[in-house]
Amino acid sequence: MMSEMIREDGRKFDELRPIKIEAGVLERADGSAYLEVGGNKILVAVYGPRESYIRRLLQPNTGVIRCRYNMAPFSVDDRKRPGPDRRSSEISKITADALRPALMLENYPRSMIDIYIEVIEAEGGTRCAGITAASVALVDAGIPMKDIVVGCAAGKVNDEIVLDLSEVEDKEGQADVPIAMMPRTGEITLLQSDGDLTEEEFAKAIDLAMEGCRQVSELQKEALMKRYSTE
Amino acid sequence: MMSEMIREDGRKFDELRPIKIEAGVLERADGSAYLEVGGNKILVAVYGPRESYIRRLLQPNTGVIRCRYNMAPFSVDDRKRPGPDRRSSEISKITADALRPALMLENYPRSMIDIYIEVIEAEGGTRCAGITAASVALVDAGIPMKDIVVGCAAGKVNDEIVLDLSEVEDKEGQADVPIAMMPRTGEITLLQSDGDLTEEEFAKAIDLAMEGCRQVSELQKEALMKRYSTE
Amino acid sequence: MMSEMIREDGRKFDELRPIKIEAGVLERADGSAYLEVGGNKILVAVYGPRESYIRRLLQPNTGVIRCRYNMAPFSVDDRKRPGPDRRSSEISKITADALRPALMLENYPRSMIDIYIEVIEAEGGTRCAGITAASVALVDAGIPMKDIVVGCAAGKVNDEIVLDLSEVEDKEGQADVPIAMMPRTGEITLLQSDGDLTEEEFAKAIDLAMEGCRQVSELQKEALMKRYSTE
Amino acid sequence: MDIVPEITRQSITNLVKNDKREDGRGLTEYRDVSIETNVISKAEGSARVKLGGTQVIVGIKPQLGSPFPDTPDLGVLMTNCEMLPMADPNFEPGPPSDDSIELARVVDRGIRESELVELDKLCVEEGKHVWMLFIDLHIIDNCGNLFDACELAVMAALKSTKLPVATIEDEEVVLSEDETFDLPINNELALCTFVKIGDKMVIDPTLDEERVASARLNVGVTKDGHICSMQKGGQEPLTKDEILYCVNTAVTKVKELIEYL
Amino acid sequence: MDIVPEITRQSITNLVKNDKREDGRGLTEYRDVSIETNVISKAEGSARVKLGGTQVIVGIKPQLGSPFPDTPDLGVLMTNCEMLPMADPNFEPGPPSDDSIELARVVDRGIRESELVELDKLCVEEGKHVWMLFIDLHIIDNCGNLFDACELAVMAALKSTKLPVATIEDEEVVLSEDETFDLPINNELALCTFVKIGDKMVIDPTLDEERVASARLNVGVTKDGHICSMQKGGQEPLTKDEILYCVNTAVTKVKELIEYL
Amino acid sequence: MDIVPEITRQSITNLVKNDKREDGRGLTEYRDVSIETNVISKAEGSARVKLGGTQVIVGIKPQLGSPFPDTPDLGVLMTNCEMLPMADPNFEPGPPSDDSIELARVVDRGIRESELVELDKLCVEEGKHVWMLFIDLHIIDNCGNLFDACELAVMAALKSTKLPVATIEDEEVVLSEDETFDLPINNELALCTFVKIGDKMVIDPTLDEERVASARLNVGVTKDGHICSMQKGGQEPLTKDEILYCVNTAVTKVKELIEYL
Repeated sequence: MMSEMIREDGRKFDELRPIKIEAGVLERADGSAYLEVGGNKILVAVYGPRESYIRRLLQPNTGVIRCRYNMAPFSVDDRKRPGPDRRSSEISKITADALRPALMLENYPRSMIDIYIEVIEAEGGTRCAGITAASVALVDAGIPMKDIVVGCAAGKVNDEIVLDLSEVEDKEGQADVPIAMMPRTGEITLLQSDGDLTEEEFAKAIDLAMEGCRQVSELQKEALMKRYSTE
Repeated sequence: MMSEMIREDGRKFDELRPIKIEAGVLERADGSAYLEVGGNKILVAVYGPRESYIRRLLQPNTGVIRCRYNMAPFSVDDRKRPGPDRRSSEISKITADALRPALMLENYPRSMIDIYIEVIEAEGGTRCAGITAASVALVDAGIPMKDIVVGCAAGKVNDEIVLDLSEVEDKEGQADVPIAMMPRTGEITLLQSDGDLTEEEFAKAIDLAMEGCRQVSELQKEALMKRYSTE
Repeated sequence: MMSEMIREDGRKFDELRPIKIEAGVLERADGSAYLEVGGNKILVAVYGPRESYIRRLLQPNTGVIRCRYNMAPFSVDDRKRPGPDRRSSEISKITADALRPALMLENYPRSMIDIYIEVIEAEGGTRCAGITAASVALVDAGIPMKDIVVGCAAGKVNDEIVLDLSEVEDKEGQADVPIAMMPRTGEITLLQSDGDLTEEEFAKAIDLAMEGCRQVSELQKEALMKRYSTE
Repeated sequence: MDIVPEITRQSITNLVKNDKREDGRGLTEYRDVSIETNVISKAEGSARVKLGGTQVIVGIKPQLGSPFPDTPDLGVLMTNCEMLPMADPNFEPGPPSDDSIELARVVDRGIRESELVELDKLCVEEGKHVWMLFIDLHIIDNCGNLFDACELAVMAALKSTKLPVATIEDEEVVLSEDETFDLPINNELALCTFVKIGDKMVIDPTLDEERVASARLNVGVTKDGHICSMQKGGQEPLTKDEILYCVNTAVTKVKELIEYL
Repeated sequence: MDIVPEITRQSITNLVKNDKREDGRGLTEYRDVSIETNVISKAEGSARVKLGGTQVIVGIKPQLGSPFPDTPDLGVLMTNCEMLPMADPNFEPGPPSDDSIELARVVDRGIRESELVELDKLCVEEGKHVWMLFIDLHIIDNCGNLFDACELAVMAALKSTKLPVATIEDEEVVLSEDETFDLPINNELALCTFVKIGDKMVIDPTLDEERVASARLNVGVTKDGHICSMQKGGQEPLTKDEILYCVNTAVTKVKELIEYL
Repeated sequence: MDIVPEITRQSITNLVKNDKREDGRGLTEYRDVSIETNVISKAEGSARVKLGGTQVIVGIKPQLGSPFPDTPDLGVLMTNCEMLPMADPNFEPGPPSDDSIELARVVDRGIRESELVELDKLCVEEGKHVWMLFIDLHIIDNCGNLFDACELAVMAALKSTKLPVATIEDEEVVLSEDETFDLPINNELALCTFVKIGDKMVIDPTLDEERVASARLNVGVTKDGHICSMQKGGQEPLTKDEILYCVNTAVTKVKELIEYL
């Protein structure tokens, strides 16, 4: 029975790793959040809406968001050279795409919202974790949104579709399907799929990842409630 | 007798490698051309005259041309790292110098003509081939010119002055003299000389290269005729 | 007795290496100077006050100085790669800080003074030598100053505090304290200290370095007198 | 950045609403595809693909190198993409743009995740010498849907690739001067790209269709109908049903594309 | 660049004139310090330091490498500092700014010149294999006085660092999978930073104090009260007496700071 | 970019028309040349050249390195040119400009194509160790005609270069501490540069002459009167006769220049 399968770390097929989310962890940033999931440690800061020093990026009729996903040199087993590489450039791009639909950027012409995602420690699934944390930081910055975007992945390990792959499962598994969604409408704002899946397996993975998103979404709300209740 | 000398590839001392020129080979570019000579394959696109996104390059009283000579990573035996190197920067510069005299840039103040020369495969003599192809692409773009600049090289191999060195001849030969000229006036717009030549040999090389230019010039015109007859 | 201690190159504890300073050695620059001290050879050029091509550096209410300290690839035993590195960036920054207090920049709003320090040959103490030469070049450029900034270092070698460390002493010594000062007021515009010093030793080093500055200051004035007498 | 004239936007959107397109195609119909291989004599593998007006050239060059420490017995693939300024007036020379990086990585992941290149057969001496294949994408004319054109070109070039036989003699690698072997490939793959215009998903978009689209979905499918890579792009979200529709359609269309190889 | 409102400038300057500060501290009083070590499981050494609102994280990663030719039996330290755009709206992404280079170099010189890391014990095989320690400073929140926060963080991280035991077998380095050793440290150090506001020297400046200050002085002092590094910064000069006052004060304050380690 | 005042342009052009020049020289007359060698003690070869107000310094540093695979028994020359911002208000710091690249490459080709450095004598062990000579050009004052000044400086510096004797012991390169040998040079060369002003070709142009010129021609000639390198620059064409005139003149003038070496 799939639901009784024990995973390498003892989780059930549809079980998330332990998650901790905290809003408002930095002084200077307009909004910030800290997230731990499994061995991942992610810090996000949001600045804006503000004028940008890079004027050519601004647009007359709408606001612009810019996202920078960055891994600390010490966040992985073999030290990573500082600065952007191709992987982080791609993740920055699709993270901005994933968050943009929830923002009402047309209300902020000629301005920029900057989202800085720092992976302090990485253990599989940092792009989804970064999106989840970034949404919390955006709320913390007081930026109105249609919905709080949330990210989660499903994948295929030992021919089973399971939720929220750990680093080991990602490396040894057969497929990884990270998504982000707006929980109110169920619309999907990020979708990737790597590895071997039949059409049926893919459909199952999407359903499971969406279910995971809904669970993480509750934790986002709790973190924000806690933030506002302590203020 | 020099004229009977057989070269490594069977050509006579004053014989060009087989050449194929085609105008109008790309959809997006304002003008384009494709040229094969020996094992060389060269593609040229022209954009302009247009406003440039780099405003500081524009000049109030005249148009500006910019040339980018680039070799594909797979165009040579040992893969070339993508992006400009010192050799390609120099060729870009002297290619722009070679083409500029034929253009009536003073008619296009505050605008830019961009010439992109891509060496898809290289086999000796790419700078001259690039200039020849670029002129055809400029005509294809409908840019009025005083003359159609054409390039060709002469060189010294086994102590003989010969036309249009192949890659092997360039490597094993004693000198290479690439030139470009405006065939109507015979004025020379590009000239380099590498290797050992006496004054007399140099004079002979210039004469032979100019003769080569005149032959290639006819092929340029044929390609353009064909282009206009099929339109 | 410390004052009788013989140093590796035969100098007394408070003795400078031989110094030669010459003002006005370049044609194009607005001001220039050449300085040799020990085996160091330093060339400085000053341009300005002038408008800058980098407009964002200019300030509406004051002039700006910019300093570029650079070592020639052939100035050291193992060839140095051309271009700025972290060390030269830091020295450029603190050299600008060291010279700025003497300049009346508020008189030059929207303009820039550029100071180019080229180390042609290096043998210990180039940052102080660069500051000393730069001041002479600034005077040569006709830029009014409150004082002529001068640099000199003291250090600790074999447990003694000595003046103006040579390359060997710097490498084998225990501490190096380079300073720059405005001789009229004795105010200190540059101060670094590397290596092991007690509070007392540090006080002694500062006093010695200041005394060295006063001696070098006289040589600066001589060089400028010579320059003006020959004009 | 391109601004699409409002009139173009309306015209394309209205057409698509009625299941029609600018160039007369149906919503799930591809433009003409042409594939030519061995177009570069100096490359060990090469192909030129035309997809409508879009043109790309791929060249593959091998180099002997060291394996990655965690895969000592596997060859290495490196995919690089140059969006040449020749191809589009909006492409700029210089380091690869974010779009170019995404394109290269999506194309690369298709090849990599489908595991169709038998990397273990590119090992010359375990832990020491393996073949590294440099896959260089040269975009020369951009008339829309670079993704599918590039993946086809890479696939065709890989199939045409011949490597020199390498042996170890006296601890050194010796390359045969005349003997070669075909790059071992055990599967085939194509990428099938959709954009969302109004409420419809449209396959193989033209440049103008890309510009007015609100979202994009790349679906990589292998010959045996398995999904090996996907990527959503664009400013707006997609519904689950839209995604499942695309996946289902892609499984069919990829079979057609693979026939061109 | 930041322009400080004139009213802030005046208010801070007047307070300092009367030996007072915005946040109620005395002129030689530090903000709250908190140090946490082993905050990154994947780093061999790590620390997070809060100094008032300022926050920095340091991670230390070792790599085996070749020694410098002139010190064949010594390990190597490399200090790198990222002033993350997250930390301050004026920090920009991209290559390190001059401020960031100066910060990294001053922090590095403190460690290096005090010789507290026993580099000879980081030699695995003379002339061939030594440990290189990459010390990466990650500035995540800038509320002033990054210098002292960073030096404390590096010091704490070094003290927490454990390296795998390395031995030579058959001319190759073998790393033990479970056995580690503490990075050998024979001293402790802290940096004590002053800025000049009006005629007074003020310790541990806030961001606003830094902005209105005319000069800066960093003083690095070891546990045994020796001065191991100094750096003057800022637009205006300092007198000898001001410098000697700072040195003298630093010798006392550093003892307090080191207690946090 | 420099805009030359119209009055300067007219004045220079009129002078040249009448075979005269600003500084009283004839059209084929050089400015004063002075060459000093061994000006940098830490460089194995060096020279400072003044050509009128133009000043350049060249330093040559050797390094042991691997030969190129296709020339396993030849040493390697690397020429690099820094147009220092010190030398000219229009020179900017940063990566080499196109002008700087062209200058370095033309100077380098002269040396390389004349084959005057006996590269085979720079081989220490075939296929493994050869001398690489880094030739660094430092432009410190630009008063026109950098080409000829740089080529003279490189030529003089090469002639002054002494390398340590290198031998192979136990498969390792050992450098003698006191024994050196002269860099083996078997020829001499100079570059002779012309610009076209109006209808005349003018030798050794000043900066203002360069600015008003319509075309440039560099002619590299060896001691024995052979042409080893040429490069045309500038916005306008040259006729064949102009080129042949320059070549002929250069053959004579280079003999004069080589006497300064």
